[in-house]
Amino acid sequence: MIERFADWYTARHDYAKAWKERTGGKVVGYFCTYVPEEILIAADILPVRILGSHEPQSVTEPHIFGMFCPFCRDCLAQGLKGRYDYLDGIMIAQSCLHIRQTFTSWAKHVPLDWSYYLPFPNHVQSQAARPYLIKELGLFKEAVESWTGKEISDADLDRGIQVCNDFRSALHQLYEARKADDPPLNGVEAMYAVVSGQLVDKTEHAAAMSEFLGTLDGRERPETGVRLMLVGSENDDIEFVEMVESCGSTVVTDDHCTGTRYFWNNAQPGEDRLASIADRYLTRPACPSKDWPTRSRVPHILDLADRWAVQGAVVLQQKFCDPHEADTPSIIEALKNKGIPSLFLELDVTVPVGQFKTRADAFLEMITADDLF
Amino acid sequence: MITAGIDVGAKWVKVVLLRDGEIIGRGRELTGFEQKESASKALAAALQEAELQETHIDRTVATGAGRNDAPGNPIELTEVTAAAIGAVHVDGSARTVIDVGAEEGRAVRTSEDGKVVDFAVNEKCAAGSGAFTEAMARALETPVEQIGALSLESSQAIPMNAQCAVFAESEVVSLLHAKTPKADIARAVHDAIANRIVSMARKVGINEEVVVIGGVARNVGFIDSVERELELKVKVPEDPEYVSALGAALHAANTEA
Amino acid sequence: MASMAMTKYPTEPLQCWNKAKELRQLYYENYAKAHEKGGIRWAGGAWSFDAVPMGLGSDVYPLTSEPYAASIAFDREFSKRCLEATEKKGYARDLCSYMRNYWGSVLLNEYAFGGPFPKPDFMWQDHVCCSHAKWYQVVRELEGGAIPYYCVDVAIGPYSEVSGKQHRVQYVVDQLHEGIEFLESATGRKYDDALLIEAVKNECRSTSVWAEISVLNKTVPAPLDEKTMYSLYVLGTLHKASKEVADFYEELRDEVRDRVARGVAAVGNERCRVITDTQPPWGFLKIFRYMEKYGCISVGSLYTFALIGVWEDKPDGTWGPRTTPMEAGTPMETRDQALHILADWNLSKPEWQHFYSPDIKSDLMLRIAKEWKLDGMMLHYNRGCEGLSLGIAENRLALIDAEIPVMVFEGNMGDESEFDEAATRNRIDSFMESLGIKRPGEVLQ
Amino acid sequence: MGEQEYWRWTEHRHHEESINPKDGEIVAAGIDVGSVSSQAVIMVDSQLYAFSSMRTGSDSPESASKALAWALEGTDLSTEDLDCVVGTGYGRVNIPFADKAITEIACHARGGNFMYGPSVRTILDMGGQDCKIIRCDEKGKVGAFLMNDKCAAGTGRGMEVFADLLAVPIEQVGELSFEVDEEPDPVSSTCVVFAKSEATGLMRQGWPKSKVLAAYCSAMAHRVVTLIERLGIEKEFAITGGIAKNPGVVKRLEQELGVEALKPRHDTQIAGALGGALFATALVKKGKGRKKK
Repeated sequence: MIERFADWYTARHDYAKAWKERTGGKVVGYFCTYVPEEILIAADILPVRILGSHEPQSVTEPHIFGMFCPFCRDCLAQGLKGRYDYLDGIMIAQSCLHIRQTFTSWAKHVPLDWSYYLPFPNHVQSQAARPYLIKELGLFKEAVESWTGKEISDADLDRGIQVCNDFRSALHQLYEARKADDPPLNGVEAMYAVVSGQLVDKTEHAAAMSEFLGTLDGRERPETGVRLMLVGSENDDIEFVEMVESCGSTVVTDDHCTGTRYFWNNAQPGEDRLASIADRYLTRPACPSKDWPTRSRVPHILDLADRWAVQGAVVLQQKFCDPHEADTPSIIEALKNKGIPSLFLELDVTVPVGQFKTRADAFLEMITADDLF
Repeated sequence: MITAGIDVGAKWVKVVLLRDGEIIGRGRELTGFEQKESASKALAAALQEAELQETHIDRTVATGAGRNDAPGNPIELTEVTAAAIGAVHVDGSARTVIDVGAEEGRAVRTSEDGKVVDFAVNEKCAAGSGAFTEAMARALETPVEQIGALSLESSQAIPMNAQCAVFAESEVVSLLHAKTPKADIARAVHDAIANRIVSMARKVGINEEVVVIGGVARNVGFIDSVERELELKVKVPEDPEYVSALGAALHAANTEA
Repeated sequence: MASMAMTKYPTEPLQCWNKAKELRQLYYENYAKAHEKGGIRWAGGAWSFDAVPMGLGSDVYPLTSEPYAASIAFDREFSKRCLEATEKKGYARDLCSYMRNYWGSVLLNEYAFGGPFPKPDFMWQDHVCCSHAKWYQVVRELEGGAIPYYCVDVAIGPYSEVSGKQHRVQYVVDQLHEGIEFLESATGRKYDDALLIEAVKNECRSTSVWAEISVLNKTVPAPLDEKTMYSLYVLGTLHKASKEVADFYEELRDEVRDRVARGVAAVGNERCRVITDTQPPWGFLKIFRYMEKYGCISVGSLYTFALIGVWEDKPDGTWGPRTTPMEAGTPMETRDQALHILADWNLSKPEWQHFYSPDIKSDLMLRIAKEWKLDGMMLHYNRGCEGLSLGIAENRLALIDAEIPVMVFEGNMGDESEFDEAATRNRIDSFMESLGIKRPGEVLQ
Repeated sequence: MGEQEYWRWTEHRHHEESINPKDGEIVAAGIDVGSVSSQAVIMVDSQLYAFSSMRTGSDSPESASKALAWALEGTDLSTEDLDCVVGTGYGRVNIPFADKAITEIACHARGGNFMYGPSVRTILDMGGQDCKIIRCDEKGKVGAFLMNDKCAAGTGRGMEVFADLLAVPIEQVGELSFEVDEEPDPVSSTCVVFAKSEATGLMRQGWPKSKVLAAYCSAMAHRVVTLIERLGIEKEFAITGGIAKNPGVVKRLEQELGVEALKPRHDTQIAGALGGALFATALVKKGKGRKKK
């Protein structure tokens, strides 16, 4: 059952090509989860989030200065190596500078039919952001319409909103199940489930998910280790989670843009569809690059830790990720004050197992070793 | 006309003597702490081979990190230009020159007449230089001159980021403890440094032919990894460590005084 | 002797050099001593809309963070302590080095100009790069969480697309209105629109005159070298909306005009013109002197021209100072009018455009190469500044495609441990060799 | 690799004649297979009985058994007499005869606690390839820890590289670094490899070895202090691992911290193995040892 999500994760390109074959529709690769997928889906476009492949590579050095995060370089490498040759277009919603370069270099060096830069507001906490974003979503909708030559009706938007909401609600149920004392699935499986949702048709994913949820009770439960949460930047690194769980832990929840930040809240259907979508993205758990002047992430993270009864947090971020680097010390401090120990690690393209395993082992020993004293 | 090219590198001093463009003598000496002395010794060795006295030299050009310590108050030339002139001389088709020494790596794009069109130098990190393989060789307890051949016996690729040499070393140690075959680790090491070097080379652009010079070019494992990463064959001139000294000597012959 | 022999052009020191130094000194004093006179202190960025807080009264003094952090970087010993204080607090070593110097100064409670760090009464920032808004979010925490803070998001896409998309300007204007409400509640003062309008006019004046001064550097020989320009443009980064700075820039412009008229050069042996890119490694400005040995002068950079300068296309197709609303006769009687003009004016700032695409910056650089008659460019891959290093690798490729010789050197504007002086000199040597310029020692022959 | 390797610590072993292991209830061993050296410690009823310290080969199981065999050498004990064996260090995952693997962080904390007494709260262990700052309680249980980031500046390896470069036995590096009239500026490069080329440059300028070592020791001490202060130092402070034997770093470090490190009662290099042996003893008490198997 879970295999389907794992297959989607590993064979993401085959899936997208097959989808295109099957539906004759357009596929748009996107950067950053502030992209309003509702509108793309309303236009019968398959949005796929562009992620890296976790292999060392030598093709991006001429395009992106080495002080920018490994993730943005890994993503660009996929484009330069032609791994996404089936894309009809790419787009980005404005957030951090790092991934923005992946978009601009990709648009410049990988020939494509269509590309779109959505200047998403950063000051999401300001009253001014809403009217601005609604207008931008309107412009974006028009751009999609003129590209596809097909008008996007209110009914289409309602469908887009509905598809995304159902998809997210299903993931919420999955995370609910992870609250159990002995979660029916581990962090690796959960990562497959959530990340694949950013790669495939959401209706299909929601269906597969509800089917999977149905099998959870009867499922043989993996051994439960120390309950951990993962906090930080983009993280789709299966090898990393496998390493952490192999040391005797179970990841039960996360605050990643590849995880909960991506699917946390739904759009509230209303007369003004674009307003509903705008509100959804303005009020979602924020990326640190938009989480100011108030740092709303901290209470949210503490709430997750509390509701999922975590014993420790692994705070990780892409190396050089400035927005996260500006949040990390405050988050670690806040967790500490709640009595939750944390382990900080920097993500690179590959996981230096030797060094990280020792840290992870020691961290878990720290939490559990009491019986030997 | 007799000219001398002296390349005072981080590890070795290399000297080439030319008579009207023909090599008539070469000398090599470990740089050590006494740079001046070593440079003079290397020059003496070259003079001996050419059966000449220092006074016979019409002009000397020095290059390399320690060029200001070269004897005979020479004209100074940077490693970048020396590498370009030398490489294009030994191989007229050279357009991208990769020079990897003990502590520095550089890539140069050249014009057909050996002029520098563009260049990139490995920034403050050992992961892109010979020092990296040396450190790894020690971790592998394999003599550095054997590590190249060893990696050719590898049967699988292990992705490893060339970051801090010491940090990478601990990866090597972990791999050893995990019973990974030494050959595979050796290849991982060469892939890592090749990745670094090729990234730098791509900056200046890969225009065939690609010629690799400098002491590390003798490392067959490194060359193998570079070719795999570049997806094309590269050329390694014989005695690659002398190419920059040769470039300096040629420059001496060509600069109008 | 060599340089004597090469000298072709007359040189002389700048008359208003000392005045620039005084203005800068006074600025940092005024901020520190503001409370003594019952005045107000605020901190923000060099790009902040500094005209807006001026509506709170004539006794409101700013401290802009980037130039302040750069002054810290000049003092290597102090900078080292600042950077370490920040690292010890748990902040990453690869964060913006201005930010790390500034945070360190707060953490150590030491002001670069003597005494304890003068806490601001409120913070007024703007946001276009990832670090801007986070900068003061952290400062507020380091200072105990009580300092009122407002930040204006200006990341609305390239100015070229603004026409027909007025809601993008409106977004900024709406925030500025929101910001004025914030300022009133933060200070308990009544806001004075007349002072705002005055300030906006001064800002338009100073920033357009700075562009005019930069234009004068198209002349061969260049009347100013970039090293000198740093000490002059900085006033704009301190307080572009102040009358003092606007007046000073007009005085400076007149002097530079006179230098041009009399053929006075910044570098007597000028024979190779380049520009740099991004902030320099402040602790190592002597590399510019090293270049001069080759007769190589940096006549500026997009950074020095356009961080403060506001530009436009001129009818003759050249790049020049943007026509001010006063010159254009644009009405500016109400708060809303003033804020619209202020927003639109700032959004046209060239140094903000590359945040959306490296192509925009590449085009500007190529334009500068042509109009400023350059022989090459030196790009500082600046580990200390994500914002200005954004897209720099693509800029490099574009310049090479246009067959402009480019030299790259890696460093950090505010963290000397990431700059290698010897290696950089060596690069300059290689670059000069590739341009066919002989080393100083050989010049006599 | 015929020429002398100055960077290696000399190998040695010792056992306590006064103790008769046969009278002991619990005989437990800890084996620390590090990247450079391996140590084995035998404890009898939580008393240090025997230990060995030797270089690590590229085969960790072999290094582990060698170290253990050497520790047992000349005692009436054989591996069969061990009630429990705990492995630690880089090679911990690969010690076939170990009953449990525990990280060097936990082991150094516990070993440090045994070595320096219950008052120890902050422990610095500078291993070959990483640098750990450990906060522990009066029982030697880890409360928090911090390790160097991907830049290995200020790890033990740096010192070894210097010993080799300057042909000074690692044991003498520290003392030699004090034979200077005045303290030179620290080497500026934080990168181990570039510090090496920087040092070469200084030697070429005619600096004496002692001055170069002084410059490097203080650079290293400074780097470590920054790391320590990130975690925050709580007294008492102690240093384990090879670096503790290098006064060149330790004295400068104490000076900059303004805190004196406790003086060790044992060879600080065995702290990890010692902690392992203590864990092994605890395991036996918990009924997890071999006898109960």
